[in-house]
Amino acid sequence: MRRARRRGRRPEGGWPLMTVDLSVTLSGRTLPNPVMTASGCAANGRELHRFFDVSQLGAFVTKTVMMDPRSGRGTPRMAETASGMLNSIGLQGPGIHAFVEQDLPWLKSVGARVLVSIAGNTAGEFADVAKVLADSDAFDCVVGVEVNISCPNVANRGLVFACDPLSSAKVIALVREQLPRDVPMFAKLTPDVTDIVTIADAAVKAGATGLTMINTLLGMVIDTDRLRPHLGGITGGLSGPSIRPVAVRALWQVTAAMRDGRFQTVPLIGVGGVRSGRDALELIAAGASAVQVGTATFNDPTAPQRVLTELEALAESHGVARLTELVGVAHEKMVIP
Amino acid sequence: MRRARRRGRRPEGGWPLMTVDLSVTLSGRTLPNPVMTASGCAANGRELHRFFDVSQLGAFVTKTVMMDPRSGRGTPRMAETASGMLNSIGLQGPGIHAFVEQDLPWLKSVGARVLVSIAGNTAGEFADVAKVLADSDAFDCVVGVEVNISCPNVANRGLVFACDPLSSAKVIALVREQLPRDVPMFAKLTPDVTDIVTIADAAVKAGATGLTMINTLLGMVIDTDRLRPHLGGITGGLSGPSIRPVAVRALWQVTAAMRDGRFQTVPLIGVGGVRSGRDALELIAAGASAVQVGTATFNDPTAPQRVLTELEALAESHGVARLTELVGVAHEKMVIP
Amino acid sequence: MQGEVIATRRVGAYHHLTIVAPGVAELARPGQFAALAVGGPTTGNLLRRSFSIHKVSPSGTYGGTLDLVIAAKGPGTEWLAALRAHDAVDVVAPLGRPFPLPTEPVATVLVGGGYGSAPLFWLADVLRERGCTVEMVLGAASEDRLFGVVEARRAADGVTVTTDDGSAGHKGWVSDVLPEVFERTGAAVAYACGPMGMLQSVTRVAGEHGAVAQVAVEEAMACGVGVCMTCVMPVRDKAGVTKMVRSCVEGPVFRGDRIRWEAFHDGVCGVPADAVGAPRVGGH
Amino acid sequence: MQGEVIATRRVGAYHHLTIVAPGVAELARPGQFAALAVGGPTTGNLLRRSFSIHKVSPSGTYGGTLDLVIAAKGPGTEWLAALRAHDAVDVVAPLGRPFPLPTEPVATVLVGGGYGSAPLFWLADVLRERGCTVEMVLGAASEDRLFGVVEARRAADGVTVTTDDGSAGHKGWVSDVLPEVFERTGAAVAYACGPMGMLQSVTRVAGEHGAVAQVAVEEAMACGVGVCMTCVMPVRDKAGVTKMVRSCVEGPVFRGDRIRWEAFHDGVCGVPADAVGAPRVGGH
Ligand SMILES: Cc1cc2nc3c(=O)[nH]c(=O)nc-3n(C[C@H](O)[C@H](O)[C@H](O)COP(=O)(O)OP(=O)(O)OC[C@H]3O[C@@H](n4cnc5c(N)ncnc54)[C@H](O)[C@@H]3O)c2cc1C
Ligand SMILES: Cc1cc2nc3c(=O)[nH]c(=O)nc-3n(C[C@H](O)[C@H](O)[C@H](O)COP(=O)(O)OP(=O)(O)OC[C@H]3O[C@@H](n4cnc5c(N)ncnc54)[C@H](O)[C@@H]3O)c2cc1C
Ligand SMILES: Cc1cc2nc3c(=O)[nH]c(=O)nc-3n(C[C@H](O)[C@H](O)[C@H](O)COP(=O)(O)O)c2cc1C
Ligand SMILES: Cc1cc2nc3c(=O)[nH]c(=O)nc-3n(C[C@H](O)[C@H](O)[C@H](O)COP(=O)(O)O)c2cc1C
Ligand code: FES
Ligand code: FES
Repeated sequence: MRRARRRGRRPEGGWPLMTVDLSVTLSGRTLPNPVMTASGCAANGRELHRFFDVSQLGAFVTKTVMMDPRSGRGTPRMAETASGMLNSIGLQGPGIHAFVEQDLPWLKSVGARVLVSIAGNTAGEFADVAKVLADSDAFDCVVGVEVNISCPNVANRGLVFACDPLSSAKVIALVREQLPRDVPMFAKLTPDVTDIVTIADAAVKAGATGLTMINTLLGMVIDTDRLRPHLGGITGGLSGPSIRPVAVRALWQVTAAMRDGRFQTVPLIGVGGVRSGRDALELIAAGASAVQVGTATFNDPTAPQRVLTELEALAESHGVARLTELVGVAHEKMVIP
Repeated sequence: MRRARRRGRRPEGGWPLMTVDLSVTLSGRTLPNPVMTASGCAANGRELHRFFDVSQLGAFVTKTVMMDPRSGRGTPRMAETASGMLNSIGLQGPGIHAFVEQDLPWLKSVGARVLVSIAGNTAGEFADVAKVLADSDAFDCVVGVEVNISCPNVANRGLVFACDPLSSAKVIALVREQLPRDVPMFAKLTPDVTDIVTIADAAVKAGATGLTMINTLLGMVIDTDRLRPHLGGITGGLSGPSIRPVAVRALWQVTAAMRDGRFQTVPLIGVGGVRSGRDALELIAAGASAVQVGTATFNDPTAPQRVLTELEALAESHGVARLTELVGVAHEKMVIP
Repeated sequence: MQGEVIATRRVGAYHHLTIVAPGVAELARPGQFAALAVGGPTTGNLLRRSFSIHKVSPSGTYGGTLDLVIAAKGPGTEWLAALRAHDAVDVVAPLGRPFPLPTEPVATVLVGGGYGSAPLFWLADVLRERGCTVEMVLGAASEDRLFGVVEARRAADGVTVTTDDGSAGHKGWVSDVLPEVFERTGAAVAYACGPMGMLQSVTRVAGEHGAVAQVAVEEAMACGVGVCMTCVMPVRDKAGVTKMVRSCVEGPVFRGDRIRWEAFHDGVCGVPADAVGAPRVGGH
Repeated sequence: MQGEVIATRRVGAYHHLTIVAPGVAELARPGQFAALAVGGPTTGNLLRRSFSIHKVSPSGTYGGTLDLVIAAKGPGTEWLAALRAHDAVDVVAPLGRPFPLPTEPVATVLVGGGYGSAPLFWLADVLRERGCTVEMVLGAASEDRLFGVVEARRAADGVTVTTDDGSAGHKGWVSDVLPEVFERTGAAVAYACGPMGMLQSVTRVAGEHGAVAQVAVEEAMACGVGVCMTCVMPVRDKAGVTKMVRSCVEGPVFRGDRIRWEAFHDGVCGVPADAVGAPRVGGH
């Protein structure tokens, strides 16, 4: 199950070459395939590299980094839930300076294409982090910046930027100013809103060249032996296959709004509950151009690579020449009986 | 596993009588225990009565009924999801007149205490349904009305009443006028909002004597063979254990707001992913005075009764004399290390 | 109810399970089904899977047993197919309405598509006990997807086999051979179980020959016991009024001519405009 | 990696599993652990469960094997405990840092609480190969929760047993008997595995006797491979700076005197105010 099929060139004289073109262009950067890690679910690369070559992925998405080093929260930081988990890590990380000095150069050295996830306690801090990143030596391995405006773990007076269109737009606009014009910028949205299309609209109008959906859902688990919240942080983020229907719905709604011309069409990166190639295809058919694998990696450290292999086989079985033909395809295949 | 433990009086001379008082008073009506069916997951009683005596439950919650008979949607109406399911029934039902003539009298005849779930396409229709109900012969078996302002399946121009505080308040106020003053009225909320506390607040101020949380989450599944939405209704409601952490969080937030005095304290009915007594206790510890069992009934038709038995045993093991001592208990037991 | 698998064997493309399920055998009638929980205690698949009851033995060595024929196609059926003797399995049965039996000894035709033949052998025995003659038609995509051809020769007075690819019997569909069977046997009732397309054509051919078709349908079911409303289909009642009825409690056996076949299309089924409570234009 | 259970047996309150896992045995060292997926293909329990490696056999009849000792306490461990010979199980191993071994032949004390003794017998063998003397102290709540008392007599130069209820050995805690053991053996290193409270007291008593404690901790882990950041605890580095470090990759074995024990309280662990990046007052 976890032995990787050899990818890339097939043996000469071997089975027929039916390779699907898996490449995808996201806001001007072409990636060899659409499968990525999810921020916070793959650390910064070294750990997974023991299981598979992280440069094989379309992109490697780093753990959200903020300005200063952060310890994160106390423990317990996680609880298992039905087909998922709850986490409250609290954005533990080394800070952007250590990141650009140690983590990014390592990722570059192994040939990874990197989508760097950034955050801040204030809109200004987001911009400051972006600036340090843009000025760093290894920045040329960066294929985009993912602006995590949706992390529910940051106890920033309980507010989440992505719950409000104005705060979202402000962060995006400030970060945009710090990044070279050709650098793709994805706003990562939370599903915990009444109308995700409004937030998507605001982010795109403010300069996001793409959107990543979805971050975790705000959830909570109570320890029924101790009769108290299970997590040190009380609430946490719900992730895993259990939330996949919410991710598919969010991608569908935003894609439908873009197809209706409500705002400019930008590429979407789908994330939420992807465990198999079939799951990835579900997000793609709903409208995602690329797909991230998060919690499933905890179940199977080779999951991102396996999802890629399975996705390729599935695309082949659907007989398409290019995977991009499947992006949003479900919008065109509805049966109205 | 599914053989019911004999409840009620213990054999004379048998093991020590450590019975926990399970009764709970919801807005003036005392129920023998806090376990209920969930609307739409138990039809109107006859079907489950073949598996257990529905009058043993604290209350029986009926399928949401509207003014006229409704066919509901086409099929497929459901998709299985990881630890849950998606449904898009479309509020199929006989209409309130047939309901009060056939279903309610039957529930009364078996001695059930009934929480009647009602809905309407417009705020006015909610009130009309309430009026027919209040004027009906069997109304004395009704221990409350659950106003389903949150069903995401009603394709009423895509709007869900409970996504907006004003629409919610309007429905509640109109229904309130049609019901005798002493009849408890629960507003059933959707979790698909940015801030559920605001909606809860609006519903209580408009006259809801309690709240039921949560209805399903809006979700979607795509059939990856046919590359089209799996459900005839495209999107559907996500339910089952997968969403329990969202239900616990919603109950926690609203309970915390009431404890902080943000609005009047009313009883909460918890619903979302309850499959075992332990799950029920989780919702109770977060703040629910009563608990509904929904999707789990599809896995085990005796689930509501089993949950009650398991909950009783758990309450005993926690050494409480009355189950109500455990309502919201997790708010008092936090460890700040 | 907690059952126990006592035997499991492969039959062509299928898995044949025998389950000890005391109390079920006595109550069950041909055409009823069993709903099984899948995946064990840690499962993420909550919904029960439904299977026609193939046969029952009220008093075996182990107490009453129940036989099912399972095609492994998804996570639940794969889990069931992988069960071994002595594994526990949670069964709710018997469910649904059985095939209605003729009060007179008439000629009957039993038509099974793929594993749809599973409930028909038991039905054939019951019909022959009542003096009916039983002709069987078994169809499938290919030979390995036929179920019970040997058993059919024992249970029926005559057997016709068809496969789409011609790997066994006539090449083609059951509807190709059915007119001849009706003409030859003069059957008054057809009983059928299999894919919807096949049930529709059995209904049509039966109608053309003045016979009644009783068909056992297969609609996706979440509960199997009548509480979830997922398994509905548009069916006319005696008065000709179409309602979206639950196939788990009002079916799975319906009179074929009562089903609104035209509402089914490519895996979806709409609500006919004249059905009770159908969405109005611009309505719900 | 896909492993196969080849033997499973009950030992007191525990289940002892032998798993064929080629390649693991050669790499593993005492103190490392294995992370197992639970529940099979339909499971709703996604996170791996971690277990200390009890022992390894690089070249058994079946290829390399791995032994684990499992206390069934929740859905995952119950599923593992119910596995039978020839069942498949998905294993990632070896993980984490092993017990560091002394370069000189010194006297050592090995302390195990409950199933915490599982990795110690293998460690004892390795230590004795290096000329160390090994004294063992095994403690548990009650006799059935002791693991490996018989094996200890073979593996160690001396064994002391304690139980909370006095059902075997001394009534009391391991910390009650440890001072005497340190005094008698003059041990320079203590190795311990068991509940946090026990590890803390071993660290304290070792310190009081001028010995170093190497303790294998148990913190809830979601991935076991260093990518999720759930398994952290506050540990001082060589320079005395406290960081929240991952116990799966930087542990599970830590020097006891580096762990900030005071941060642990009643099942939760806070971030010490002087830890790197600790929340500021009014901050995150
Ligand atoms: C009355 C009845 C009798 C049946 N008899 C047999 C039989 O004798 N042998 C046999 O192999 N199969 C039979 N089926 C079909 C069988 O129930 C499905 O193949 C099975 O539920 C699929 O489960 P899965 O986990 O493999 O697939 P999945 O596609 O993963 O199932 C997902 C969900 O959809 C439901 N579902 C999917 N397909 C069907 C379907 N065709 N019918 C009902 N529910 C479905 C499942 O119950 C489950 O809830 C019968 C179905 C019905 C309704
Ligand atoms: C390095 C290490 C070595 C261990 N060695 C052993 C051993 O040899 N024998 C043994 O019986 N147990 C051992 N444990 C504990 C074992 O991992 C847990 O008992 C087990 O994960 C609980 O799973 P569950 O499904 O029964 O319980 P649940 O409470 O349902 O587990 C829920 C989640 O919490 C995690 N979790 C819960 N308790 C623990 C815990 N104590 N440690 C780590 N994760 C936990 C699980 O991995 C899972 O993700 C070890 C733990 C660690 C970290
Ligand atoms: C342990 C953990 C840590 C996470 N940390 C981050 C993070 O730092 N930044 C971020 O944008 N998302 C973070 N996420 C969210 C994931 O990137 C992803 O959006 C979410 O988990 C849904 O995908 P999944 O179901 O595949 O895990 C984290 C998720 C988990 C489970
Ligand atoms: C098939 C199905 C039908 C439902 N119908 C209704 C309904 O008519 N009215 C309503 O208020 N909620 C309805 N619900 C929502 C449930 O009452 C409940 O709020 C939700 O499913 C969460 O609980 P659960 O996880 O225990 O199922 C329905 C849920 C399901 C699964
Ligand atoms: S399957 Fe639930 S009502 Fe028929
Ligand atoms: S368990 Fe995931 S980082 Fe340690």
